[in-house]
Amino acid sequence: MSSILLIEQALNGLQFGVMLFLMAAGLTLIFGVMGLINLAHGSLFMIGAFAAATVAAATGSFLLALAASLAAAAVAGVIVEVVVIRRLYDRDHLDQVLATFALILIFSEGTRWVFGSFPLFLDRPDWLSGSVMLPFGIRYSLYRLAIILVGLAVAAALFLMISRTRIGIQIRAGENDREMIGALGVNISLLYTLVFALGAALAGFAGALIGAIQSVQVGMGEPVLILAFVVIVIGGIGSIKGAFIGSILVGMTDTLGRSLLPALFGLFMDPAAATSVGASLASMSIYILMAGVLLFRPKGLFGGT
Amino acid sequence: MRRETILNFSLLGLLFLFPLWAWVADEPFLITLATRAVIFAIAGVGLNLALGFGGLVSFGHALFFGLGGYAMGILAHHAQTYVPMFTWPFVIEGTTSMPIIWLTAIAVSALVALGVGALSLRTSGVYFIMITLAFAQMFYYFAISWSAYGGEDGLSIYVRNEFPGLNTMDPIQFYAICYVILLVMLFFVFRLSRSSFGLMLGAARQNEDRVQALGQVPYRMYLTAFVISGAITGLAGALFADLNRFVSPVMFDWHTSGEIMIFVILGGVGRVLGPVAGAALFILLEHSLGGVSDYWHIYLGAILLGVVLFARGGLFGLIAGREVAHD
Amino acid sequence: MTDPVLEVRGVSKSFGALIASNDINLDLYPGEIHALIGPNGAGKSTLIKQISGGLRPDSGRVHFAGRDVTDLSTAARARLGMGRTFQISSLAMDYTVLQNAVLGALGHRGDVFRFFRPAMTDPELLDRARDSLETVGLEEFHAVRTSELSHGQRRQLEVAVALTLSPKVFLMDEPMAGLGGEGSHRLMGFLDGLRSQAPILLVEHDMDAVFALADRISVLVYGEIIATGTVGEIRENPEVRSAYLGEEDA
Amino acid sequence: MTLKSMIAAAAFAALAGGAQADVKVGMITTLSGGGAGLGLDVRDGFLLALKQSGRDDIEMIIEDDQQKPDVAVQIADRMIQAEDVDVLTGIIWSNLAMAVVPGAVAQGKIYLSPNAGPSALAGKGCHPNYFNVAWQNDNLHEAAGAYANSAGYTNSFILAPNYPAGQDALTGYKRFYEGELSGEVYTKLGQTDYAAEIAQIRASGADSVFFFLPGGMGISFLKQYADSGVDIPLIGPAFSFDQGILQAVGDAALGVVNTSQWAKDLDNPANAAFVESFEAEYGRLPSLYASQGFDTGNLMISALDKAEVSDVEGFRAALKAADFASTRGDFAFGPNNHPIQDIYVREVIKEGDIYTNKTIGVAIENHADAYAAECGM
Repeated sequence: MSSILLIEQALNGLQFGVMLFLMAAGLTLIFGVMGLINLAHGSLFMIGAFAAATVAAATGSFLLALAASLAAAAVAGVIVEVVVIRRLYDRDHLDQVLATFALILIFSEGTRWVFGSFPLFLDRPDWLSGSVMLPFGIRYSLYRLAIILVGLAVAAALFLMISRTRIGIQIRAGENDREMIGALGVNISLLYTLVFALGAALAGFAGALIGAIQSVQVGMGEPVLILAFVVIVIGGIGSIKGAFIGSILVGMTDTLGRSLLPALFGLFMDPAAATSVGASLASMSIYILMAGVLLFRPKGLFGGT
Repeated sequence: MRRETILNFSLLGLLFLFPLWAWVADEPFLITLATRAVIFAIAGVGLNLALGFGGLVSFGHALFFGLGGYAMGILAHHAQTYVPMFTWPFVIEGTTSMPIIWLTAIAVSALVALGVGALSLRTSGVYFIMITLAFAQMFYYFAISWSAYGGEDGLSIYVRNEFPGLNTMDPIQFYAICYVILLVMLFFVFRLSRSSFGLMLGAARQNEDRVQALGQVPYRMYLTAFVISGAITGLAGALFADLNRFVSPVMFDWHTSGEIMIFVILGGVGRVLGPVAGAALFILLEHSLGGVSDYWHIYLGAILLGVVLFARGGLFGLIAGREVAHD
Repeated sequence: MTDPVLEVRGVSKSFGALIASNDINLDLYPGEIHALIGPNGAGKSTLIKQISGGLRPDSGRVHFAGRDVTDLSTAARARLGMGRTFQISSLAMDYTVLQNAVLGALGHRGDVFRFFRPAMTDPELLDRARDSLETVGLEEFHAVRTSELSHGQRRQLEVAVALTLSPKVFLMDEPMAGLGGEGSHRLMGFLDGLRSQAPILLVEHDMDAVFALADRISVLVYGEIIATGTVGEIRENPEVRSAYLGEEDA
Repeated sequence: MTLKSMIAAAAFAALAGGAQADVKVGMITTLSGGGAGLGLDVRDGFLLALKQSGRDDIEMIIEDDQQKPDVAVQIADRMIQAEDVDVLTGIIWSNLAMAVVPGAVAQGKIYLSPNAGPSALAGKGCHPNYFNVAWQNDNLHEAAGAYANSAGYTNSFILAPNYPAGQDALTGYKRFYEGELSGEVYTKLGQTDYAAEIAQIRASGADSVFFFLPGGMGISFLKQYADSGVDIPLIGPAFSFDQGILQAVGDAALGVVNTSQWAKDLDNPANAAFVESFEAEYGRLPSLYASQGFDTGNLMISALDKAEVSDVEGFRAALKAADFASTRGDFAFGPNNHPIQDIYVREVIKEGDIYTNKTIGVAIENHADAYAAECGM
């Protein structure tokens, strides 16, 4: 494999990772602050994509579509938080898993009820189509490059928000000691709703960005959800930094695994078998990575001791 | 008699009488439906041991359900095609004998549960939930791409396996087998919950420090419970595959894990017969809601949500009240 | 003179810049009650955890019943005969009083991996459990769910569970905490008799109780033992008075 | 047993009041979840055929299999045991067909497949009661291979998901394709990101790309492929260019060549009437799956016109004759009850605002499947 292809694959892995981060950041924030495990996070991803597709079809503007995805997912997040999630904070994880599993059923089938059973159309805007030349003669999709940059910008903004702003201080306080923020006079209920809405908006935003180069369909959030869980478990639940490192690790492992493993097996097996075995192993690679990390650090890379 | 005891016996009585009635009324499909409920109940009884008694929230029990299914599928497949499974270092032939298949399913599931549990139990809480999910996904993707045994298409066996002295293709006889197995498993779990091990496992769930101060190691208690739990769910998987005469990677899917969990919670966590009530209720819901609307998942979701939010303790909690400490 | 049952030799432990235990030496002889006192944050709980196995010391060794147990787990030390009661009640709250006591008897007998025979009808376990409940005076509450017990009753039950283990030593972390006057008094009377069964390392805030019960007292301040001696010696020790009792009197 | 038969007799006497339809048809198809679009089209096509026949003696029982094999088996059991249907049909997915069909035909039911055609049921597992009205799974891929030859491609890059249908797809393509392979890749089933594969394609120097990625996977791949700027021509089976999903792919699909046994613009009277009436009835353009459902319905009706369904031999012979006006033009069954038919080459175009396919030629004429010889029927 040529080095140019390898660099391109690494970029692809980075892009995949950055996208996963948008999902994982919300999940990990929600867990860190509220102690809630939210399986319905994938549904918010889906809602973002559907909102974007609808608005894009009506207005033709990609930026409006992105704004709609943020808004729709945040609103859905607020509604879900107020109606359901709020009652789950002091429950055990089992109740949370089950209730949010029920939410997935409702969201998925409800979306199908409203939008029908066929995938929707959502495309990248013309001004982001085509590819660009990067140094060393690497040709790369402009849209994917944009996703990487936007994702990194969002990550940076999140770090800044958490380390510098008032709400960030409250979030950090909430992660350390839930009773303390009450004592500080913070409106906990409002803070929780805000954090949930923020997480939801990030997921919806990711859904819209990815929806433009994927199929916008019911159930699109589930594979991403499971990957995002793998990410935050690897990174350490509750840690934004962990979510970032975990995302990049998972993105790289998955992408490079898919492209390198079959070639690797090809060195000592016949090509058809190598393709199949390599692909099988590649599809399991991130789970193996996760098991490996937990073996040595049962609380993830940045999950404390 | 306590209300929970009454509920227990009515449930078992219902599961005895209903198929009998269906048989008399010549409604074989209702028997099949009841068989499904009973098999799901066995899977739930298995999970309940880890989840209810040990407090281990496994989101990966589909792994054992699937392993049991594939134990059956692979053995029967080899028996039907007359191709031995191994020829080296010694010959292992397939089989269509249910008891042998069950033992294999139990052994394989227990072995995998030992490995998976040994790793997963190093973690706890959400990490445990997620790592068990991840292990099940690993097997799911493996099963999909394992073309020797059908991959995603799964494996069909055309006739049910054999049980000495019974015609397993007759719905009521196959039901009888499953029902008896359910009773045996319930009895076993009932005794276990009251045994030395059960008492200490429950203590570990409530307070690990206490168990350590008594000279016991919670990890070992958990691992043992996880292995037994996996083995029972594996047995249910073998029965389920025999019911459908078919096995596929869907049995490994994470939705399956979720469903087994639903049986346990719908019925009542930590009650010996909770999963039985839960599975029966689930089948009933699936069957009646499916006719209402194409979008019946919405209603199923809403009902589930209602149970979690407002009816803690599931069906048992609703009817029999808070669990009474037993001695 | 007989050998000590429990010896702590040069144990140190720090958390970052905070030195929780600094070269601590402590021993416990058969038949005695050795009290460990000190102001809040002096490192008493940290020391108890290092003795019982919950924390590993950075340096130093712990010897128990004639062997070095520094590398053993909590469970292994418990099996060797370290009976422990916790500062915050550490019982199986959903179980009845009797079940908790039977749990202790089961831990003592050690055959936990039995899956079929009901534990709560095993006469050997029941006898042992009932005996210890009787000793602490909880027998009439045997069928009550532990979460429904009063605070003092839970402390009694903690002691009862420790008793079922027939330990070689008792490590008791503030057994009097939260007890009313009568409760403390009753427990004191009981502990007084207990020392003949096995020596007690007693961590306690209640000075009256300590001075009434203890054969020897060690005073822990900022992770260091500043004095060890009989009740009289400690009362007279000027260092202790200034560091500890002075504050207490004020 | 006497008690049972007495009570049963009483129950039957009570139930037998209502008039019974002459023919009962059980349709098991996917009506909920992500794959529901295909099931809905098959159902609607089938029902349209029934409606146009004007027969009122056919009772339809339609159930949703949720795309789960165990649910499909459960429904099949009910239809066979409780409803006593005469004919079963409707299954979309190969894995569900493998779960249901062998048991159903073994119990003496007729099964008409409107979509899935796993090789096991075409070869060793063939059965006189099993009729496939769509294609054997390999057919469209084989046609794609044949097309690649005729288009002069000599260096193909091929990819499919790592599961049996995907492996069959690549095997099918290679069976007819005569050139070199510059790469062969299996992707994860349900994969949504193809950046890594597209990078490999770009680097491979291939002159053509054959891909089989059904459902959402195909949409994702096509959009990302168009976005990447790689301009190696694509060939695929019709599944990723179906009327239902083309609108979701949009411009990214324009000009892509795909193989299909049916197209909206096939020039025969049955097809013209079908397209028009389907659009009138349901307000959308028919898809490949709708045409298959429609043909399945018409095949069944043609056989019912000739023979009673209770006359198993006669009914099977009538089915085998395939004496109906297929939307694909000529249609006949081979020895293993699988179709012998022309497979066309289509190209994706835009008609007004609607993306659709235009027939540009024939890939293979009178194509039969590769497994017929293994069938011992």
